[in-house]
Amino acid sequence: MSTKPHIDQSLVKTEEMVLNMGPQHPSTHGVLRLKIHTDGEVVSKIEPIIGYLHRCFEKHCEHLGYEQIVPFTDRCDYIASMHMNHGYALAMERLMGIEVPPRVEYIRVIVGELQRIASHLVALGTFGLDIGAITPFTWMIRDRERILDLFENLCGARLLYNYIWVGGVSHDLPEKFIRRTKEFIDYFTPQMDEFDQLLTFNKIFIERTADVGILPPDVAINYGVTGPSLRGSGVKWDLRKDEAYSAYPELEFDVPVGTGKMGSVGDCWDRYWVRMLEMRESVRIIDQALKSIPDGDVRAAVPKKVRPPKGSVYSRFETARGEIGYYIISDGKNIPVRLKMRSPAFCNLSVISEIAEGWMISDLIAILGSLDIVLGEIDR
Amino acid sequence: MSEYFANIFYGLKSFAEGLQLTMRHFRNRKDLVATLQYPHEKWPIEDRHIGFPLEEYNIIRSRLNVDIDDCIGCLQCERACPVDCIKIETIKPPKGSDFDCGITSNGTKMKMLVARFSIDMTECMFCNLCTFPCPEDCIYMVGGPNSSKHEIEYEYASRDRESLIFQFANPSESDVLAVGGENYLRAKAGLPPLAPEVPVKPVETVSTATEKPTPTAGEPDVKVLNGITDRMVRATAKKAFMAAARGGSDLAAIAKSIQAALEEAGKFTDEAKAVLDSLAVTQTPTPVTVNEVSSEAKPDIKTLNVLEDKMVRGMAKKIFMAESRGGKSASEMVDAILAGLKEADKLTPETEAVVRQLAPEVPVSTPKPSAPVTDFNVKVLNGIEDRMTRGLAKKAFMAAQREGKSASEIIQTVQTALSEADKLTDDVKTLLLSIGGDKA
Amino acid sequence: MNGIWASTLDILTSYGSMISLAGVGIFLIMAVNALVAVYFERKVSAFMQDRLGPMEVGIFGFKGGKKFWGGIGQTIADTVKLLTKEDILPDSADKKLMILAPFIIFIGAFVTFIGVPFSSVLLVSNFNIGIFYIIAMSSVGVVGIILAGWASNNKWSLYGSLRSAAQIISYEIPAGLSLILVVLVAGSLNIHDIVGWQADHRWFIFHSPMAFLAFFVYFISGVAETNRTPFDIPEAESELVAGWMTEYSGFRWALFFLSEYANMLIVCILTAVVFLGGWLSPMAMFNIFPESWLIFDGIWWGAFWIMFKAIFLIFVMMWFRWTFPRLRVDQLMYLCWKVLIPFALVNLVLVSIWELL
Amino acid sequence: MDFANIKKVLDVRCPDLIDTDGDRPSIMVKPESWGIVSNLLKTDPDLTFDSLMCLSGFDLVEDDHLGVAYHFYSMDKRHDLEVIIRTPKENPSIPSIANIWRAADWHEREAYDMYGIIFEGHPDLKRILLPDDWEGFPLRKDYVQADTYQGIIIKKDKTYWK
Repeated sequence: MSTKPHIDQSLVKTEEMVLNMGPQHPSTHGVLRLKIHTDGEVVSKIEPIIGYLHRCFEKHCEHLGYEQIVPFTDRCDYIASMHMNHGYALAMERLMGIEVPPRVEYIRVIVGELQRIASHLVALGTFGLDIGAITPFTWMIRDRERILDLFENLCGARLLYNYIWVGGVSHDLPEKFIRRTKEFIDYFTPQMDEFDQLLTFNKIFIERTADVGILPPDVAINYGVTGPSLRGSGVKWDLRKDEAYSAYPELEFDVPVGTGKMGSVGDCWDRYWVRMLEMRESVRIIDQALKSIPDGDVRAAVPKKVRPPKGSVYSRFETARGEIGYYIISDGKNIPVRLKMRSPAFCNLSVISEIAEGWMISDLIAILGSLDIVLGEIDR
Repeated sequence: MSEYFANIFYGLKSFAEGLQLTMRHFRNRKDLVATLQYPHEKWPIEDRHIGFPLEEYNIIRSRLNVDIDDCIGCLQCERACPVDCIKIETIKPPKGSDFDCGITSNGTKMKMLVARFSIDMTECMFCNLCTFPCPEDCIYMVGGPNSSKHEIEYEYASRDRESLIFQFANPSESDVLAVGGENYLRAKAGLPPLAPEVPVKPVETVSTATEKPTPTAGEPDVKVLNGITDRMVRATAKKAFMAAARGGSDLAAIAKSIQAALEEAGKFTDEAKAVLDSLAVTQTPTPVTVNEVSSEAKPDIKTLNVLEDKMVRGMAKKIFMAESRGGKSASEMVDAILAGLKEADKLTPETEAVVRQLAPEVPVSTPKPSAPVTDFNVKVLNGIEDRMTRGLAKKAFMAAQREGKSASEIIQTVQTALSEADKLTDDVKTLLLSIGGDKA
Repeated sequence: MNGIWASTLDILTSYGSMISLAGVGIFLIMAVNALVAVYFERKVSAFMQDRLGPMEVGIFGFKGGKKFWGGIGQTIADTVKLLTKEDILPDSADKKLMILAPFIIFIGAFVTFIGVPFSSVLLVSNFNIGIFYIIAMSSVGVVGIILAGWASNNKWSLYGSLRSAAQIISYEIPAGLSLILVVLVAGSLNIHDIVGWQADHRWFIFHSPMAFLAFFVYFISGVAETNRTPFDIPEAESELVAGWMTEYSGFRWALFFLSEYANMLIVCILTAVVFLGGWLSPMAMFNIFPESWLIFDGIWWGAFWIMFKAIFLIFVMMWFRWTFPRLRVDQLMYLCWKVLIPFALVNLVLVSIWELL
Repeated sequence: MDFANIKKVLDVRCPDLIDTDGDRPSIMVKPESWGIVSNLLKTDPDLTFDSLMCLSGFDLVEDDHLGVAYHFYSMDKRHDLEVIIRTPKENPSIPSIANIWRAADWHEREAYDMYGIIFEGHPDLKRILLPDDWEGFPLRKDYVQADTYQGIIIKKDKTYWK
């Protein structure tokens, strides 16, 4: 009669499994590779490895004229390239001290807010896709197409515009643009309620995102997280309000902040909800800007040869993903000595190893989706 | 316990809402469908959603196109392109030759013949920066507002890379020869440039015969420094040469200053020394032999590229490859291609001319003597020392010349422009007077 | 002459051939069901997402409707593609097991069809333990899934298969409990007796509020058993790429697909038979029509009604897929063990009391 | 508060460690004293630079020194500061501030990756954008591009172009 076999737990060797999520993975929003140590479903260590989409943007800039860099800034954050252009133009105008006519400021605000809506639609759509809801993604992409059609009428391109130049914009508004944008806004407002009804207040979606990946405000500031992800953690910080540039001081809008409505402050649901509210704010801004757009020549202040004086500038701009910074050193020639682009997604991504440890794999995907990263601008 | 049930009821309520919403989309799909069935419905379609009709397009970003007869070869678009996908080669008729390069559609007279204008659409990033600086608006993207000249053509995909390189300029044989570009043709056909009996103006850049008040015997020619193979060394040498030449010193002084510049930059290779010695010794600029001696004239398949008709070109190339694999000589190759084309009755006289080109006989045309005479053009202002003022002066000069003013009026506008920018120092004024003076 | 006929006849009626005839029949039903269900699913999902779905591929030039229902030949084209596509077996994978796995899953679905009725007569064999047989056979597929996940030697597939095993096994309990409730009331495991009971009384779904709840419990656990959203965690596109099916391609992948849609059909037909009165026509139940009227009964109408109810339930399953996001594994377990099973047990108790009254 | 009194506060706290050139609102710090100054910037009650906006390396050719430009910002005091540190090109090394501002962690790795500046005390200083076995530091002005990287030709051959 053999005695019951006694299994000594210490002999049962369980070890962590090392998994490579990426660089080809459906939900890493681009070529990001996450080296994950998991034991069972729970993720114990994450090491993001980036650089698969590195196209030496900064090295290129050291061989290009200042006006030739604009199409290259497009290609960094290809989902919100109007913002990249505008950020670059803002930095150069500060360096060269160019005063831009008010009509250009209003056009830049309208176009910037349309681009913010389009970028948020992609961000929220793919976030829903990561959680498993496929229909909201297709609805959001359908609405984004209309914005891209508007941009196509404006400057001919749908994704990479090369539209906002140093000192102005490349083309004036076509005559039916304002009416068409009005049409789009009236069409788009009820659609946002549909997204809420289908996804935002869906019990499974709340179950999957509330209280998941909580980002405390001080950790966010310490990691340099900016944009909707920072506002999701309750920090009321928006460059359009705090460092008012362009025509934003004349337009009134408010800055949505995460309040922990469905879970705790700073969880995935809050970041999602802040982006959803921001889209409504953008609609409000566009409404006001369309009514009060002044007249004037858009290429009045565009210099023939862009030659900034010797010196350096660091300027920040609020893109859809966060705060983009351009540090430009120039020595009077027509090519920059050094152009550093501080990309928001670069810092937003670095926070994932801090907040996603201890959660399960499906939550890791949800947290990554809620941070809304674009690999083009991370790898530059 | 109640929170447990509250959860369940909230869940059921939100499920019901969601389901009801997707059912609504399922039911009235007629007006909500957003798909564009590509092969049947072409973009842009009427206002089903915010699609725009064609003529409302302010600008379009599809393929680049060039009206070559409007192009004055100013290379502005080539300079504006961030990815260098535009290549233009122009041939300038030698001074005083009566060759008329033609008039563009909005009236500016063309000063050179555009021999090659090719855009590599695989490199182009559609940023549209090239269409803005063009003075004649002859480079534009097809479709949209330009659809009167070219309807939207966004389906130009192709199987091989070569056909994505669009060649816009196709100058006829006679024009190129008339402009004195036979060196250009020979370079294209991979042959060594002609050994000039009489100093022929080299093809690309206008020789910088510096207009010094006291022209020395044989003006030193910067082309001599082409002999130095290393690009960096040659660049510093040339810079030193230009500075010295402008300073009016003679040949030996120029050689010394170049040598100094090279040594100071630590680039004084022995090859540079050899070239400098040859410069100092011989007065007349002897063209140094081309760097790499091109091998015996091998017939090149590229010459068949000129054939217009795709079918003919394909067949000719096929036979050419067959023959060259067989190791035949050029003339046998030509006969074989001609025979092949004849029995496929595709042989037209001009295709025969192109095929004949494969085995060119010794060119018989003699280069026309060029009469160096200093006519009145912008080079006159090279004398001004300071780079900024010279730039300003030249700009004013070109502007005035384009309006077709007479010589003295041009000098007048240059003078006013300089005085406005308070750059009109007295030595500049004397120089202007000396040029303006002996003309009046 | 009649010699040949006679011999073929008695071959046909001999015992061996009857089985193979039924086998071919079931395989045909599974194939046709897969074809139609895939096309139907792509169209349903398209319309719910404001798109058109497949519109281009037709059969012999006939493309189907112009406006919305085009592209009929799409699934046939897909099947041909799957059959002719190269079937890759990664070299580090365990070849034999990997080849075996899809057939086990297919057998799991194939064998269950024996007990599934398509009309009062159209039944391969009328077991007197019908329901019990079906529940037992539907858990055969799990073995194949685990085998597939393990054999393809890919960490993600292993994750997918283990998740799927946990899910299917744990959702069989609420399914079983709610079926026991029906058997308890109808008094027999045999399908005919159950439908017979519903013919005498009323459809089981209206039998009592508890039975109504049992219908939902069974249907939800049926959705979970076939790995459909909101429970499609094993082959979650965004996390595990395609779960245990990642390394498969070509014919073997087609087998997986076939058995997934077969399982869906089984669950829906079973729900229809047990809760919605199988081949009984809805008119019969309300018996407000006078006896003489044609109340669409009989074998062929029975088959129509059972398929109509099953297809409606399949549509509801698809409707779920394109509306809900995906649950996390622990939430899935929570739902099963903390919600469905307690409800099923309480139903059982209450129904038995209900029966006593 | 604006740059003037930031400078005043800094002069009081750490007397001779910082110097400014002309009117530009930026301070120059020597690498050795950067540890002290950086601590001060973060912890000092009326400076509280709690967010590091941007950290960028640069290579101005003239005095063959590499440099790093830091841009700090204080969320509650709403003021910003630019700090520039120069190190010789032979062995560029700057003390790391990764454990004070976590944002600096990746930016320092990028500066190392592009310029070869060693940040002592950095948790794991290795290349972030380029593959780990890449030789040379690309953004330096005297960087010569290798022809092939593990057999893959880097230079673009435009022979078809002639």
